[in-house]
Amino acid sequence: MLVLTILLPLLFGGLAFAFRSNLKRPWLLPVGGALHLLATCLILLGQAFPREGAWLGLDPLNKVVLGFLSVLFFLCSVYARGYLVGRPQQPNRIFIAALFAFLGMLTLAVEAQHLGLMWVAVEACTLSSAPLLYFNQNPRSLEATWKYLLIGSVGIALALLGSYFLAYSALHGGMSTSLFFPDLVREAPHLSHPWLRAAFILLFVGYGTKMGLAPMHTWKPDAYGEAPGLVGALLAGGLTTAAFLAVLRFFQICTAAHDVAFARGMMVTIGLFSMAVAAVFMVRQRDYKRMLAYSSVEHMGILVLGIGLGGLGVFGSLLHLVNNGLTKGVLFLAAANIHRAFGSKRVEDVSGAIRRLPVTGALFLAGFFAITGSPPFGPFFSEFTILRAAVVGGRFWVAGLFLIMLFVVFVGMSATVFAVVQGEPSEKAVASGYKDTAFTVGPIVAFLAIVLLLGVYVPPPLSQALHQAAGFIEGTP
Amino acid sequence: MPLFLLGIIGKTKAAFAGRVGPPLLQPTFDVIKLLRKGLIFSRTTTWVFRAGPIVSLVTALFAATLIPLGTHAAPISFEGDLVLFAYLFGLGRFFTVAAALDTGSAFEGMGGAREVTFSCLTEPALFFALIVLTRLSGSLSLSMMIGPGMGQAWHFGGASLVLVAASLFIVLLTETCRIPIDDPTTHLELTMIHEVMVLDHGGPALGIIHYAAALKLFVLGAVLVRIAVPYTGSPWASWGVFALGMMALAVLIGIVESTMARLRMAQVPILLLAACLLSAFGIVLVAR
Amino acid sequence: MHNLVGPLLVVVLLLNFFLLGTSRLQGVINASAMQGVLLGVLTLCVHEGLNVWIGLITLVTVLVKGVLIPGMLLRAIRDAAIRREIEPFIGFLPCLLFGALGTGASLIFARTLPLAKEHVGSLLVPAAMATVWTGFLVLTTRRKAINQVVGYLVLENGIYIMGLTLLHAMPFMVEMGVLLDLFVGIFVMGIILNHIRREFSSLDTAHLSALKE
Amino acid sequence: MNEWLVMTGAFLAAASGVPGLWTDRRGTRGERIFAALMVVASLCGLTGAALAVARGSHGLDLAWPVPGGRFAIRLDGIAALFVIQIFAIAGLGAIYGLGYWKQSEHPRDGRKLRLFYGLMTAGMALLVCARNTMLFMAGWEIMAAAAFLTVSTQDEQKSVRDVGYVYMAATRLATLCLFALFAVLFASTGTFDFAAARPITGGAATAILLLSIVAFGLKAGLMPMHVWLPGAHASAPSHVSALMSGVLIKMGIYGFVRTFSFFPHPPLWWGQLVLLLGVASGVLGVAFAIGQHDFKRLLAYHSVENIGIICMGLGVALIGRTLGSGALVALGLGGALLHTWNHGLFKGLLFLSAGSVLHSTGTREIDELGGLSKRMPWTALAFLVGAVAICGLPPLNGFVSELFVYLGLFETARLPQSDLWLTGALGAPALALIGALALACFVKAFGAMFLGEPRSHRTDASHEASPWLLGPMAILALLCAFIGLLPWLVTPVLDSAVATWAPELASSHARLTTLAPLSWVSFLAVSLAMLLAFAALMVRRHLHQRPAEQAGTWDCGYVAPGPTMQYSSSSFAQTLVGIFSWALRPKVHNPDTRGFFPHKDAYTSHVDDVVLDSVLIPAAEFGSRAAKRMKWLQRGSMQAYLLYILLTLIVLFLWR
Repeated sequence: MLVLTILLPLLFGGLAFAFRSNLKRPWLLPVGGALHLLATCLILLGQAFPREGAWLGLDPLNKVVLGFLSVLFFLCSVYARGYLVGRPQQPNRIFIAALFAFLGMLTLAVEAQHLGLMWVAVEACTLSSAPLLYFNQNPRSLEATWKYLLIGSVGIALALLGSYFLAYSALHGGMSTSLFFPDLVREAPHLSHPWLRAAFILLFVGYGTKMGLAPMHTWKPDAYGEAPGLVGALLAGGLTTAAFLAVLRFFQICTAAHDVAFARGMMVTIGLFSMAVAAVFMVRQRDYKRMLAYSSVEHMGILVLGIGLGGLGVFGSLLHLVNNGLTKGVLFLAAANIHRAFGSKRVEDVSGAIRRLPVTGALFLAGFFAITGSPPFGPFFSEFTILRAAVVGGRFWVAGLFLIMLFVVFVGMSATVFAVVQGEPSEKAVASGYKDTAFTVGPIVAFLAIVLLLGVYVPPPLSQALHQAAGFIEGTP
Repeated sequence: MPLFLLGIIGKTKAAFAGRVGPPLLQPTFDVIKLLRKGLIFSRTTTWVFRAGPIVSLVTALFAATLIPLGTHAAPISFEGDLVLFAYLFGLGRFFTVAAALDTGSAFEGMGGAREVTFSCLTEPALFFALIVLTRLSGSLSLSMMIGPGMGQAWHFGGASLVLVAASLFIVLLTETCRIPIDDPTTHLELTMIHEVMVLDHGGPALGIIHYAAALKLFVLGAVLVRIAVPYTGSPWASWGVFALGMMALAVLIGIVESTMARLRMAQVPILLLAACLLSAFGIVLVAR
Repeated sequence: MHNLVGPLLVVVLLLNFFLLGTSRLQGVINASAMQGVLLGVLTLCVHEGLNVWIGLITLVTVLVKGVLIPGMLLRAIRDAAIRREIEPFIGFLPCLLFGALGTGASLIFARTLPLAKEHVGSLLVPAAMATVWTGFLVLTTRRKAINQVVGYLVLENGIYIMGLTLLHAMPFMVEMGVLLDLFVGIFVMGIILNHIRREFSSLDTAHLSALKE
Repeated sequence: MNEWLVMTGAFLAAASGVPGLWTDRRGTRGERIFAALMVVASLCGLTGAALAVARGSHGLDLAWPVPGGRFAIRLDGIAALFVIQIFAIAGLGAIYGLGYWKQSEHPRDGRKLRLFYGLMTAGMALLVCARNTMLFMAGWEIMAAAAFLTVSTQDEQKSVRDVGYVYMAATRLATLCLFALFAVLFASTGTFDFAAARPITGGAATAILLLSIVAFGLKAGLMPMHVWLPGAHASAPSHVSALMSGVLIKMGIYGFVRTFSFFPHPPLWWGQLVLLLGVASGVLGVAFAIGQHDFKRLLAYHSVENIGIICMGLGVALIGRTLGSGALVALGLGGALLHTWNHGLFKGLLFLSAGSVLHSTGTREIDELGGLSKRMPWTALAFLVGAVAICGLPPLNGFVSELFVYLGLFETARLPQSDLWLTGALGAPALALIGALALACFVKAFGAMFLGEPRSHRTDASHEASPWLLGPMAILALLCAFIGLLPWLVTPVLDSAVATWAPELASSHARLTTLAPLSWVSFLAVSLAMLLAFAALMVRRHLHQRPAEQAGTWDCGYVAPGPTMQYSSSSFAQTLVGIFSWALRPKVHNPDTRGFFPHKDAYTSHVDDVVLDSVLIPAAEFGSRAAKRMKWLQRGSMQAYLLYILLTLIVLFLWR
């Protein structure tokens, strides 16, 4: 059953090549996404749990992530159909095929229970997303793709080295060197600690590069800035999530090995540092898509910060994983619509979005309030939970810095967002042909609806699953 | 009685000038004469202009009912009437100045501006004084504060009471527009405060205003006299003492008016600040 | 056969220095190719007792690292008609110095890590470190995009050496997956390089700094 | 039951703007529906609150499956008091909006405005009733965001955008301080429930005090943190200004009251600190107000002043709670709460009448107006009532609440501890100063706007406002008079609120009804009013018998008197601005007009907001410049990027 969720997208990717018409082909996306979502739901309801040594398998952790990713991709695919139909002149065969390949590899990375297999999958994600970035085929997107690819590959290479270190620590522990996660967690106390620490550092930096933690975030603004909005949404919500999942797995091993203090320290530091860098670069940011990229950096920082704080923070961080991903969906897709209507992503040329595109503009504004942690949107609760974890844990300096960063980010981000949303649109923008359609707006509304729902009502099954996942990571089920 | 005080002041000034001066009841005659005259209004004005004199008179009357004459408690007295006492004058001021502005004349606007500006400094001084009295008498009612208890008050905080009396005297001079703050008898509009505000009032309106002003002088004077002359004997004797005290006050004002020159407007705030500081210092003395 | 490991690794290290020192792109690529071949041989030497899988891994390694990728890169520079690297950001001599320092450091660092008994005294771990370090140096100092691909390649080589220490641990298909990914990765890079050459008619990274704050 | 009523009101208010979104752009149906729904909502809310006051409230506690959330609602004395205020002003404002912000006149932003007006009301109602911090935060932020969107209704004007931005930044700072506050509260009590806040002491208590002062002070516009207030109140549509100044900033006061209620034994310096903040806010607020030329900004600064008075009352109450003196608590808190009501009423009244002036003349410049009382007498009367009330003069409501605060201050002056009573002793004169300054300011405003002769042609087209505008004003004016004349009718509400605030003192029979001379005040107020009315009648009859002759104003023999010769608002305020120039830093242009033929020139003085324009904006500029300097880190060179990764690795390895 699990294999299905991986093969299905690949199959559709093949179909994309078979299709001739550039206009009909996009229909594949919603269909494929829906089927994937369906399969996922069946699996999650069926509660398939891993057999010993299975290459693929579900555990409390990736169960949550899988469901989230499937929803994310489905909504993005619906949007993608509207987007691609809106740009008929642009050939989209490779694009669609790559999207499906990306989905397949992402699912593999999430479901993989083996160290090496997961690495292979994540690397494959990176490669399959390269054509997505290059969709616009102009020099800028070319440069972005090149940077994304090289930095990402270096990071992933470091992750590979880390995996080898981990394997070696197992080898040195002199035990059966199976690299399946359940075994590693079980045998963790016997791992050799020096190797383990070295491995964690390498893995944290490596997968951190894919997550886009500062200072390994440098590819992010370029990539998100130049890629189509839905690709931004998929990377910010999907690829980063997969990488974060990887980090979590190794964190889990460290916890099981009772050698986690150093990892926590690193995560708190890097987390705060990422927030600080994001804050600095969001002040006076004139390009609203790059601004979103930095916001993504900030929230990756919040995620690892929550994990580093431990206890309540882990739960908060997992909740934030979902909230952030969905809210990013709202922002990136809305930004894409605005970009289409105004033909520019510079604040100087864009104003009065809410007058030019009432629905999209309103959604963009709402998404902004959501991502900056305004109640009653979902992200508020996750961020507040993380803050609580800091205060309850007596980490007042962390809490204070956290709040200061949030304030600076808000001040910086709001200036840009308000400049985009308020005011009078230019004649050029009014003249431009783009209009909101059900396909380009519906998914955004759905995203926002979910985010709002998570703010006013977290379904008990979900919160239960999150608690399980948190316990699973902390080794206290 | 209030207008009689004005008469005394006039007499004193005349005496200093070596003149016989008008009879003691002259101000009263003036008011009566004015009341008989007909009204005249500026075309610019509205009902606010007519309301000015009335409100100032009514408020002054109310304030008068809160004042103990000698050891006799005031007709109306309750815990906290001192606030009402102060704010009634505020109400009067509001409408007097509004009426002045209603004429749209530059002079009267100027007068109003000066009036409210200086009152901003007299009010704190007044309340500093009231705080001292509260502290000494342990009461929030004028009749208690400056009533029978004054004797012990002098016994406890004589020094601060002296300061309070001094500052209240300045307040009195300001509120009633006397030299050295204001010159009620000048004819140069630019140097007036109160008089210039009522330039456009004539006939009965003017009479009412004169009477209200005199009443204000009387009321404030009464407070001051009670503080300065804390005689607590038999009611009737104290009444007499009080009356004498009032006359003495009038004489004193007359002396000040005839011996001092009017201050430059710019210097007035400094004088009033001094009054505030005096009574504030009074507080410090009591606090010790 | 096992006693060949040491000398071979020494050769790998020397190749690192050559990579850092030389300016001719062809030489750089050839050196990386030779490293690839050496790695293949190393695989045989490290693993005592031949079996078909090891043979296959060796073959693929030599093929990918020693023939395919270098061939691609050579074609790339022939199309781009560039011969040599212009002066790197910090100059060749400092590069060499840093490389030497790094190699020394990695020897020391490897000491701090407890080794399994079969690797005690073996050069594998330090060599891996040193090669990774070299890869990083090339990546961060060279100006030509193609050179950065080579740097990445060297980085991978270092990691491969590390991988040799747990030839038994790593299942066969993962090894293959790794190699495949590496190959596809470089392949995609090659495609991008090709686009870059057409867009900017040069492979100098100076052209690739339009996106910035 | 009554909770349900209030929640229904909140829901209706939130939904009131929604139907309008689908109605015709120029049609009137949308606004009619909105006003109707808002009125119904207000009635629901008011009845609910009234029932709660009468019969008490046993609360509502439903599960709310979000982390730490419970849907816990309780209408205790304090909450009910604020709910009444919210719904009263909001409902009247909605009616006023029918005439003031017609959809036909504002087709672009009318719907937006109404939608968020309703949401703001709902948010406030929610946060006041909430007994769970999460619920409180939800209400708080809904209110804040909706307020931002209403303030920036006319976002096509840059000035409005800037104002909105400042407001949003300020309110976000407040929200983040609330995050911290509630986190600390959770850490020290282990619950998110307000009711179950067990005594907090030590560092946590101090932290909570300081955080609440920043958070709620920002919302309430306490002096150093008032920066957002003048601009926002000035640029918002007037009924929104009325709602914000009358109610929204009171949410900060509510926050103070609620937070302080957690502490049965606050340290003495808490009360003194709050009192001093109140004094500073009051004096400086009114001082800034005197310097203004824009009458809406002037009113806004008076909000700062009145918040100061309220905080003085709170300070007295805190001191009283420290000393366990029920009288002080009752007088201080009662005064503070009654003044929140009164300020809501008369400031609402003032903003509404100011709005109708703005609506008919199209200018906010005081010195362009004049003589309006002839063209719009009812508006003038409304403004006059508001002005007398806000100066705290009898016989209107302002006097009553200020009397309570005065009594509280004098009570402290009566206390034996000589070190303690000084605070109160200094408070009373400060309050007197505030009162006198307010009087000066409002005489100036009323006189310059409504009296005298028109100063410009702005007033030519002016006309009396429509009944939609006058109706709400009339109701507010009547309420002002009502509380002023019959205060003993509202004191039970205050007493119940005081009892909820300090339950441990509820036994000590300190009731406002017994502490304050309400019967006397009421008697005197009524008789004063009647006497004035009587005198007015007399005058009328006298004029009837002997009609007064008309003449020109006495011009001292000047040949060509003209309207421009009138005392302008800036010249009226000149001396006072001079006295306070140490704080106001006015920009004065005083031309030198000596010589025989001086050139044409004018005296002007402008008072900008010192804190915002001289402190915060430069600081922000500096910060953004520093950030700009950091940006060279991301200058597009791949090699540098890879170097960052390498360095990170090295650092982490060394750290290990």
